[in-house]
Amino acid sequence: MDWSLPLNASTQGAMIDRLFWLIFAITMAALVIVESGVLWFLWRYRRREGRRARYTHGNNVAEVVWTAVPALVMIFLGIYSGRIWAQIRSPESFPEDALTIRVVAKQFEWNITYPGSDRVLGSNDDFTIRNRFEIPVDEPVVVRLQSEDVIHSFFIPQLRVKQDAVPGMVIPIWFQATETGQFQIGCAELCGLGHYRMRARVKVHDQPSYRRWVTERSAAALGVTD
Amino acid sequence: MTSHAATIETGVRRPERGLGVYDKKVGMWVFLCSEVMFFTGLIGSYIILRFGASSTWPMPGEVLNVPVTAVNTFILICSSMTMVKAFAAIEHGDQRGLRLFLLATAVIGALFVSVQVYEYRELIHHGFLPSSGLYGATFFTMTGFHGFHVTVGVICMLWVTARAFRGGYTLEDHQGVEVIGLYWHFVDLVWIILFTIVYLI
Amino acid sequence: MATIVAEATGTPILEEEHGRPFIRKYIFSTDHKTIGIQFLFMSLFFLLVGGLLALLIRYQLAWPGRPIPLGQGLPETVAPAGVMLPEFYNALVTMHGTFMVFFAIMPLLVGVYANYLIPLQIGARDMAFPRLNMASFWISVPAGLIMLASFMVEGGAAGAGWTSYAPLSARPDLSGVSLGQQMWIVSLVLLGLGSILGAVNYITTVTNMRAPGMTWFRLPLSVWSLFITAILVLLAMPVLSAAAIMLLFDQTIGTNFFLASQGGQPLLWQHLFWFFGHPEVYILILPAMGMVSEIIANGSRKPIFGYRSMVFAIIAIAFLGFIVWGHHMFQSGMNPALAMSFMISTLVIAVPSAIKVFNWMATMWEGNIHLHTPMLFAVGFVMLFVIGGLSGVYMAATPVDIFIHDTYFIVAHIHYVLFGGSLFAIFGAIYYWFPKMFGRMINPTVGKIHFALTFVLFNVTFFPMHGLGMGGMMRRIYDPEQYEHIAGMQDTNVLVSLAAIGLFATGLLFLVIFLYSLFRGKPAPANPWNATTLEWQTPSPPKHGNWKEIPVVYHGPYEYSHPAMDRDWLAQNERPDVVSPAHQPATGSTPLQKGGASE
Amino acid sequence: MNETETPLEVGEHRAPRYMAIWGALAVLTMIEVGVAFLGMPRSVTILALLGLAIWKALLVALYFMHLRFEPKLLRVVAAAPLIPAIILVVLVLFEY
Ligand code: HEA
Ligand code: HEA
Ligand code: CUA
Ligand SMILES: [Cu+2]
Repeated sequence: MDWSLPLNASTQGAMIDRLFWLIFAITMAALVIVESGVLWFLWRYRRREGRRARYTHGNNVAEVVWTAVPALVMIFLGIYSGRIWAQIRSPESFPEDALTIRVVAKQFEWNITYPGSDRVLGSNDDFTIRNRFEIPVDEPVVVRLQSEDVIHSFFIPQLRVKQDAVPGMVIPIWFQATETGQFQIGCAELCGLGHYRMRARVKVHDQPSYRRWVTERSAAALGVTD
Repeated sequence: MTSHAATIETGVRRPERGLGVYDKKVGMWVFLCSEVMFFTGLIGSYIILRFGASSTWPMPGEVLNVPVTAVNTFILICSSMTMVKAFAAIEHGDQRGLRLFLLATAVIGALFVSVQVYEYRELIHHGFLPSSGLYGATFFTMTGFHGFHVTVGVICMLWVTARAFRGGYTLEDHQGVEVIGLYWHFVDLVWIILFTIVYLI
Repeated sequence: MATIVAEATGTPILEEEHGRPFIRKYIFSTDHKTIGIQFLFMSLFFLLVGGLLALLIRYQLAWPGRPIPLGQGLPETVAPAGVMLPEFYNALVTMHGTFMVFFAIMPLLVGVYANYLIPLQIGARDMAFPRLNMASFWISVPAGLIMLASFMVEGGAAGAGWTSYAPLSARPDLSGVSLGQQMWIVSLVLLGLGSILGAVNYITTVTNMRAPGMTWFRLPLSVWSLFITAILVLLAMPVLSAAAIMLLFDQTIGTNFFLASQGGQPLLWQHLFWFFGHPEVYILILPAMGMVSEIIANGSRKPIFGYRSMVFAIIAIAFLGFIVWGHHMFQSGMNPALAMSFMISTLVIAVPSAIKVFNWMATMWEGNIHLHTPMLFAVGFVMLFVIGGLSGVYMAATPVDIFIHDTYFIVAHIHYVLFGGSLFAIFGAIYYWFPKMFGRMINPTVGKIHFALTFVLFNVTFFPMHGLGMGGMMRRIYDPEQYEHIAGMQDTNVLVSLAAIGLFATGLLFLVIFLYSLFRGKPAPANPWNATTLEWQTPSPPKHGNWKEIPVVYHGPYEYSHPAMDRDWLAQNERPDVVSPAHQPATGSTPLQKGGASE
Repeated sequence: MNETETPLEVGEHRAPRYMAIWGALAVLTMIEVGVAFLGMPRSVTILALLGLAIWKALLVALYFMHLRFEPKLLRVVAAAPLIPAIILVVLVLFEY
């Protein structure tokens, strides 16, 4: 049983993991201070006959200190994670000319529409595949998330991507894979009795093989259309 | 901590008081605070949903019958006035006035509800239902719950009136009258807001 | 004297309890103590129910698709041949969360202890509105029964999570649950009404009925926290009721508040629910914190460290609780800029929480720590709440939340704050006030055994969930083995489930201890813990009307080890200059003498 | 805050002239209806209407519910829920 973050295969994942371990360090420090302090006091000041507790109602200096320190830590954390959040989610952060893919969730499947070789959605070389999400490595990808029925959540652990798909909304997210490989999409929002098995394959290609895959697919799509 | 000292020296037996008003009044105001949040839930949703769909929203008067409701608003305001008159009466120990005005309040309140029922029947007759889009949904939910509050108010009002006729309230002790008055005026106040944002804006 | 007393309380001395028929005395009683005890039995029953549901959840997660032992009894529609269906699993999770939050922990804190402690600790004879108080209990009972009954109906109980996100909760055609979900709504609206009536009562009582000398800053911290909690209930609950009613209309009369069709907004439900939901979780922790402060001061034989900053911390947490709800919606499609502001406010909450934690530690520092059972649970609370609170910081950081949202990391957080926090405090409170409530002691040795088992098994059950979450295991999934990245951790799931079974058994042990002490426990003195607050200065259990004569208060609540005394406690209604420092009976003398003394 | 010596009944205020308030409310209502259909620019209309509504609400709260004659603290209590109420609506409106 290894309890750690799964392998990371995206640019934002690197940032997220760094923040995660930073918070880990901070909270572990706080945790050790508190727990060891409590245990030490329990032992050191355990009841003894004739011992009398010190009669005090507080100490302003001490209280100011342990108010200020966490406050500063929190401000720092807020600013730091705010920056990262902006780099991942703020509208400005979205790269130009990224490969845009439409993902439509519905009970209990993911329908994924690719822009085809012309890289524009809505043109007639688009093609749609059920439960297969294939992207190129080292290239920003924008996913436009939609849902047909209830709320689902688009979750790829190794890419550190998670975003709810809400009926009536089109929610864009972007990310960039840094490693090729086979992963899974999981649905992370309770969406009914099939929620637990609403998964899809994820394949991160290297650039050439992705181009090959897309061209033959769009060709097929065109072949069908005319 | 001054009273600390005070109590130690003289040992006076005076209960500590937070608000300087009697329990029932505190209780009613506190309850009204939570009523405010309940209507915030409904009215807030209305504001938010309407913001989201402002383009498709009907203009005032297109669907709803404003004149009738304007009159109804006036009716409710009158009931508030009679209510406050009832309170003023008992504050001077005037039993007759108290009973008369309480009764009037109950009756006028009932009148308001019946006009609203009439309005609903008309609207539904013209095919305007809770299921007719956000407009219908929000309209019926908000006005419906206000109407429900008035109905409850009328029932309590009748109860208080009955008690008044049995001489249950005196110059010295008429907390019940004041407290139900607070509820009644609050419901009136909510309607003032609803009338403006639902019918006129 | 009598006149003074009447003036001092606002309520005349009530007729003696014996005079009254059984039904008015035990069933439809208006005595705050009886009502508090009624709430205790009700909520412990629902705690048991919630625990049973948790066992079923754990069984399925450890051994997916294996027939449940004795499961053959279950109807075909939920578990054919004893193997539970996914829809049943969803109902289990939903009901587990709902029962635990709304019918176990919330009534345990706000129902039991607000009712029992407030009048006793502020020196009043009863609540301001005793009949209203009775009503709030008798509204909560049917609410709970409706929720239970929803298991029996066509389509089963609600299965959209305790958060009941629309549209799933609003669309029977998509969830397969119609009546069950509607009963969930009705039940919660009822419960909400009950809690609001209760809150009105508590707030009025605390503001208007404090005994002479019981100034705001002499209130015990438990009363402070229950008072602030009542305000949270008062302002948050109605919003849930409003939202739930709209949800009900969406389901039944074809409105579309939360349905994407015709411009409705699914996210609106989440905003309204969490605007209630986050204050709700503080409703579940603040009273716990208050009672823990009480017990720690008593166990350390020291005045609570930084009383005033403890009070202001409670107020700060309560206020901030209203502006952080968005932290549950970071991945919901909410405006990212808005998410940023919610992140800041959420992080800020760590500060008042820190103040409380460190003040508890400082209270123990240089104390003369007496580890009685309540103290054990109180210390356990501090140690475990910190873990839960710190895990909250990970989620508050929006980027990290992208990964851990809706994973078992959250589930771990939930249980560290709600079980390790609230429930530990509640166990502590039960042990602490049991002698007062029932006039009998709980055997300290069995109490310590109960604590040890609970503490160890709790951590074995819930700590590994942090690991499952970091591994990416999602919440509310019926079969973890469906996913490659989770399947590898199945052994952890088995470990957790085994510990959970032990934890439940420990719960049953507590049930036994509880029932045994109820009937066979040693008779309790008036003040078994040598405590300072008013409730201990009257016989155990207090008579109807609480006091022979309303006490007069001269000190803050935690005057332990006061230099002027040679016993190490000074009751709030004693004056060092009048009680002879010579050894008082540790049982504390009757309020009559005290009152007399202070004339 | 708790040392208030005020007796339980705070009735010593001279009763306000209720009929006058009532008249004002009636007139304001008429004005509202007028404003609504005057066909002024939308934004102006809305602001005017909100202003009038708040005015009426205040009249009811201050005189009919005689908040004006209550202890300050009670007035604070009465106004308190407006804070969370506004927070809720305003923050959610940021979604747009
Ligand atoms: C008693 C209940 C309780 C309490 C007290 C808390 C307290 C906190 N919670 Fe928790 N929370 C829940 C109950 C509770 N929570 C529940 C039930 C859910 C799940 C709902 C659902 O989806 O089903 C949830 C979910 C939840 C989420 C959403 C996660 C997600 O769904 O993605 C977040 C995100 O910010 C969060 C944050 C916090 C924070 C920051 C605190 C803070 O108040 C904690 C503050 C305390 C400390 C920080 C520790 C003490 C401080 C120190 C020792 C000082 C030193 C520390 C530092 C310098 C860091 N909680
Ligand atoms: C206070 C709240 C509380 C408590 C105590 C518990 C207790 C437990 N909970 Fe849970 N849990 C929640 C609140 C709580 N839970 C919430 C809010 C959720 C989210 C729901 C959702 O996702 O919608 C959740 C979800 C949740 C999940 C996630 C399910 C999923 O997402 O798929 C799991 C899984 O393991 C779990 C397990 C457990 C276990 C094993 C216990 C064990 O600790 C149970 C042990 C048994 C007891 C504590 C009972 C003992 C007491 C008695 C026997 C009473 C004695 C009687 C008398 C004295 C008369 N809980
Ligand atoms: Cu789709 Cu869960
Ligand atoms: Cu929260």
